[in-house]
Amino acid sequence: MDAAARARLIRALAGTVIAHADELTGLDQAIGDGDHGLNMKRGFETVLAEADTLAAQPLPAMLAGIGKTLVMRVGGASGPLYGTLFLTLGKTLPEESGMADAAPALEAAVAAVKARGKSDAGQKTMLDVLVPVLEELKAGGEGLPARLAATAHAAAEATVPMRAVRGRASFLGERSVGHMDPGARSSALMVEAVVTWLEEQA
Amino acid sequence: MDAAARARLIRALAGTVIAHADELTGLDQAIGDGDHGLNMKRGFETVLAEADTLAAQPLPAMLAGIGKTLVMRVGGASGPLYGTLFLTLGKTLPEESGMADAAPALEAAVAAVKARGKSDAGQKTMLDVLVPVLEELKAGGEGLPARLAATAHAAAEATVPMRAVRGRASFLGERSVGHMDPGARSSALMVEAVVTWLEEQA
Amino acid sequence: MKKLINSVDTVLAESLAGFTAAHADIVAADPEGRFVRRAAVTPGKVALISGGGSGHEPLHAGFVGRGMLDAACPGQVFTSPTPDQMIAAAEAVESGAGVLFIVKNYEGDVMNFDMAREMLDRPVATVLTNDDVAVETSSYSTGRRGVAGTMIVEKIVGAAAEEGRDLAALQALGERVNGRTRSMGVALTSCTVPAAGKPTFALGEGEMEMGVGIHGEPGRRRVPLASADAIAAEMVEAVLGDLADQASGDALLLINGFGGTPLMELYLMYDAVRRRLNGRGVTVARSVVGSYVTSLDMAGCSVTLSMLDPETVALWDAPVHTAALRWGA
Amino acid sequence: MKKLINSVDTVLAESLAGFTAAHADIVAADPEGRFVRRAAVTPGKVALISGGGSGHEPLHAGFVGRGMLDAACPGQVFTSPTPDQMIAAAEAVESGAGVLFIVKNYEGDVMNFDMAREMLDRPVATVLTNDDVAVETSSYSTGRRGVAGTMIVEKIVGAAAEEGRDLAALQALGERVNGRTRSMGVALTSCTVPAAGKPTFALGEGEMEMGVGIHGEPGRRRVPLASADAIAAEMVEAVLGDLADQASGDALLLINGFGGTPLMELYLMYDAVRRRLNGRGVTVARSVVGSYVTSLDMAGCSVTLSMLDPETVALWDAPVHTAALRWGA
Ligand SMILES: Nc1ncnc2c1ncn2[C@@H]1O[C@H](COP(=O)(O)OP(=O)(O)O)[C@@H](O)[C@H]1O
Ligand SMILES: Nc1ncnc2c1ncn2[C@@H]1O[C@H](COP(=O)(O)OP(=O)(O)O)[C@@H](O)[C@H]1O
Ligand SMILES: [Mg+2]
Ligand SMILES: [Mg+2]
Ligand SMILES: [Mg+2]
Ligand SMILES: [Mg+2]
Repeated sequence: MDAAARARLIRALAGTVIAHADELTGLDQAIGDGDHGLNMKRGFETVLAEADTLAAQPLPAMLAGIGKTLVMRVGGASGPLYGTLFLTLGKTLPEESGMADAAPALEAAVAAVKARGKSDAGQKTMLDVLVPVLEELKAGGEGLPARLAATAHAAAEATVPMRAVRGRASFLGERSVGHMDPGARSSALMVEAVVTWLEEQA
Repeated sequence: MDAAARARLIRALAGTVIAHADELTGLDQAIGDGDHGLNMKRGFETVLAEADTLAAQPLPAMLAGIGKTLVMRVGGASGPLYGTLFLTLGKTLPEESGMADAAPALEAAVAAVKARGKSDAGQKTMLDVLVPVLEELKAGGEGLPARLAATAHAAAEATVPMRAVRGRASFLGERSVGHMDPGARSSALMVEAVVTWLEEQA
Repeated sequence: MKKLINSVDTVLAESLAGFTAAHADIVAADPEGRFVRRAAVTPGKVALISGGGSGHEPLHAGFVGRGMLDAACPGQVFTSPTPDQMIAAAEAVESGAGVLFIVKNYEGDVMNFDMAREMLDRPVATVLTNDDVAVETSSYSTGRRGVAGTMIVEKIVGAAAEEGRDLAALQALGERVNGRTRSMGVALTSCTVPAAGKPTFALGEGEMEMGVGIHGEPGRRRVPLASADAIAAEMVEAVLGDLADQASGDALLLINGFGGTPLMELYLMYDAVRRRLNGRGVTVARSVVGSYVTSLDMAGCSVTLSMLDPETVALWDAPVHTAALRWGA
Repeated sequence: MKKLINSVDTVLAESLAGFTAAHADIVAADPEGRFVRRAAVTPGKVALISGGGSGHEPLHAGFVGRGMLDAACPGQVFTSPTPDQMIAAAEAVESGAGVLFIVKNYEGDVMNFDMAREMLDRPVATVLTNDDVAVETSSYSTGRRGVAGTMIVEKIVGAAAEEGRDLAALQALGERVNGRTRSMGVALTSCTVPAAGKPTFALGEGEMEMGVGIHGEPGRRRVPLASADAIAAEMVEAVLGDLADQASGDALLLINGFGGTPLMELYLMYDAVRRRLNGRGVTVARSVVGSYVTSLDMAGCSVTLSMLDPETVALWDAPVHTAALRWGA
């Protein structure tokens, strides 16, 4: 994977988040404080501005760099969580990594998110997408990329009937039911972006 | 004139003001601060509550009593002005008064209002009703009561095209044109009430 | 109308009851609700009494206390108080040195305070405040409205009264401060008088009222909503233009919210006004940002510039202990 | 959206610039806008640092100064600050005795302050405030929100820090005060986040949101607009019920406006709450009425009761000199 490919990955991630910022904010207005899209956009705009510098580094360093930028720019709950996700991916992936390294790295990253958020799947958060995606990745096999994207979107949809136990939506109790979790949606969008990028690589 | 007649006069005055309070407030919302009806209603409700005590006194003392109550209860610009009007009427009328005493008493009262308000006719205020009514009264002659009422209402109407020079409406400059002055309207209503009462006396 | 009230008839009494209970260390209430006075009278000092329609809180009751007013007479919402209120207040707090009335220039207030003065058997002088430049004086004989600058007059004259100055000196000082103070306001929304139940005026979603008064009286013109910088520019030019030659040297800059405007926006306006004042020969020596002379729930703000000299700076800085302004005490 | 702003991207920076210029005698700004700090550091004292999303002004920057915070880190509107801000603030004001973070209990704030603590090479302790009783804790593991009571924790712990107490003692004190403090809010209108451009939630003309959070988060239930007395009753019962056995003796009563509520209504609510507290074994020993922990332009208020003891009363009364709270200094 060369710098150009890595830059395309950054653009794919940032592009989908920025393009869906209003939608994410709208979801957060329904059951949160209405800033998820704004937060994520602010962070990924900085990532985008630094895209070439970031992409000049090997993949692990680039991911850690994205994580650091997200921690320092996003704020809110999603900043430390996505920051931790990318930072841990970067720290865990070996310098020369292949598809086989993806599952252990994501496993470590998802564990770090759980620790940071004192949370787990089933609480109507981004983990309700990240955890099933990790399971699918670990399962491996035929047509994995497409299955990952499908899993991510189905998992985000599946947060709609959930009652929130973590995040601001938890203040709503029963009233959190019936809305998609904004962080689940942004996770699904990013998974899809990575998958599309992966397929374009091949 | 007996106490019952005097009490009817009080009820006629208070009744018309209270019945038109919303209208007066509406006029004041257009070119003032939207309280003229509320102010006048507050004052005349107190006058009404004291009607029997007030009417037990001779006419001059009763009018002065009304004036004092208005001063102490109405507030705003109209309180001191209408208060001064009634106080001066009361002070000027002789103990045993007839129709002939009306014009000099009103003349003194209107002069006192002018002095209190540092104002005169032509400035889009209650004086644009009080002054023409005084002139008509001084003219005397046939069908005076009906002419007084007609003059009062026409004079109130005539404030519509005026530009305010006194009162809150003056802050509006040109924008005060096209609205009836609330104090002119309340004056016309009171003149009409007195006229109707007078006619019922006869 | 959405308000935290029980009934429109009891708003004033309940709000006053809350105010006097919350600040019982500073103020005491007249049992009949005619005035709010300092908890303790300072003998031999000129008594400063202000008042006006309610709905401008914390003005005036919030400025009763050491270093500022001795008593305040609250009228009904946006309606001047009646003479019996000022008379009762004067009788409660005057202690031989006379009474100074500080009155915002509205005909209702002026006439009611005048009647009180005529009825009072004590030495009384009056300072009229008329700092609002929004409406030109030339063509209207009513004169300018007294708005947010009133607070500055009350603070500076209050400090001088505390020093023991006499009635004539305080009146002259009040007139001097008022003469160097100019304000202009803008409204983004109307206010709603509780008893009226609906907004006093209607502004479209994209409109503002430039030069609005503190009762929601219309101002210079209704114009499309502009940026903070453009609003600041118009206000600063109006105020500086009117101060004319006086606009030089140290000044107090007050950004006053009208009741429905968050502090975040007031500080932003302060920044915009200061940038606009740059290089204009005026030094912002003292600053106040907050909602002090309000118009019920109206959104918007006013800008006040009051030119200072060493004497008035010292009086501004002197200790004050009221519900709404407090320092050095 | 009607706001006094230039552009949604510059609201925060311009408002902060105005704040620090208006209060240059008390605070100094980080040139990069990451924090607001006291103009002068007190060596040897534990550094108190708070922060959180903006839009709650005067919280937190308005509480920086002698007797209260050493620094405040403003995040974007309603978004917690990022760890670099707390790290930079700590480096600017910590002087050997360690840092106490005072953090409102929102996951975003908690996680960002936690990351800062992990990255800082200094002794750091944290006090979490979670005074909002509106949402029951039992079934949700996020726990309660920190709201207006945060100001009381900052004041009391700030006074104790000024006395030279150590980090562990201050943390324990903060937790004790927080543990005796309960709040509940009600909204009559939504707030509008500048960047969103439209109200966060929609309330009908006759509706209110009982138990609202300070970001316009929904509360217990959306109900028809009620009288001040009925609102006060529900809030007082919720607060007293939750304080349970602690609700006895002296208390500080804070009626806090959310930004769009006039003082007149806040004092009226104070009166309603006090009447409701009558005969309930709680003595209102200290009172604060004003808009201190706001939610942009939201109309509504919160009621906070914080139980006091001789030590915390004395710390509450100790001198404070900040932009938003000042006495004895
Ligand atoms: N404790 C947590 N663990 C995992 N995810 C969380 C947690 N708290 C919040 N989130 C996620 O963060 C999202 C909200 O992010 P954002 O709106 O940017 O932050 P904030 O809630 O501070 O405003 C939620 O939709 C949820 O997916
Ligand atoms: N200087 C004045 N001279 C005569 N009438 C006046 C004067 N000022 C005001 N008015 C009258 O008072 C009316 C307004 O009364 P009101 O609304 O009760 O008082 P305010 O203007 O103080 O709110 C005006 O419509 C006008 O007729
Ligand atoms: Mg959010
Ligand atoms: Mg009026
Ligand atoms: Mg009026
Ligand atoms: Mg947020």
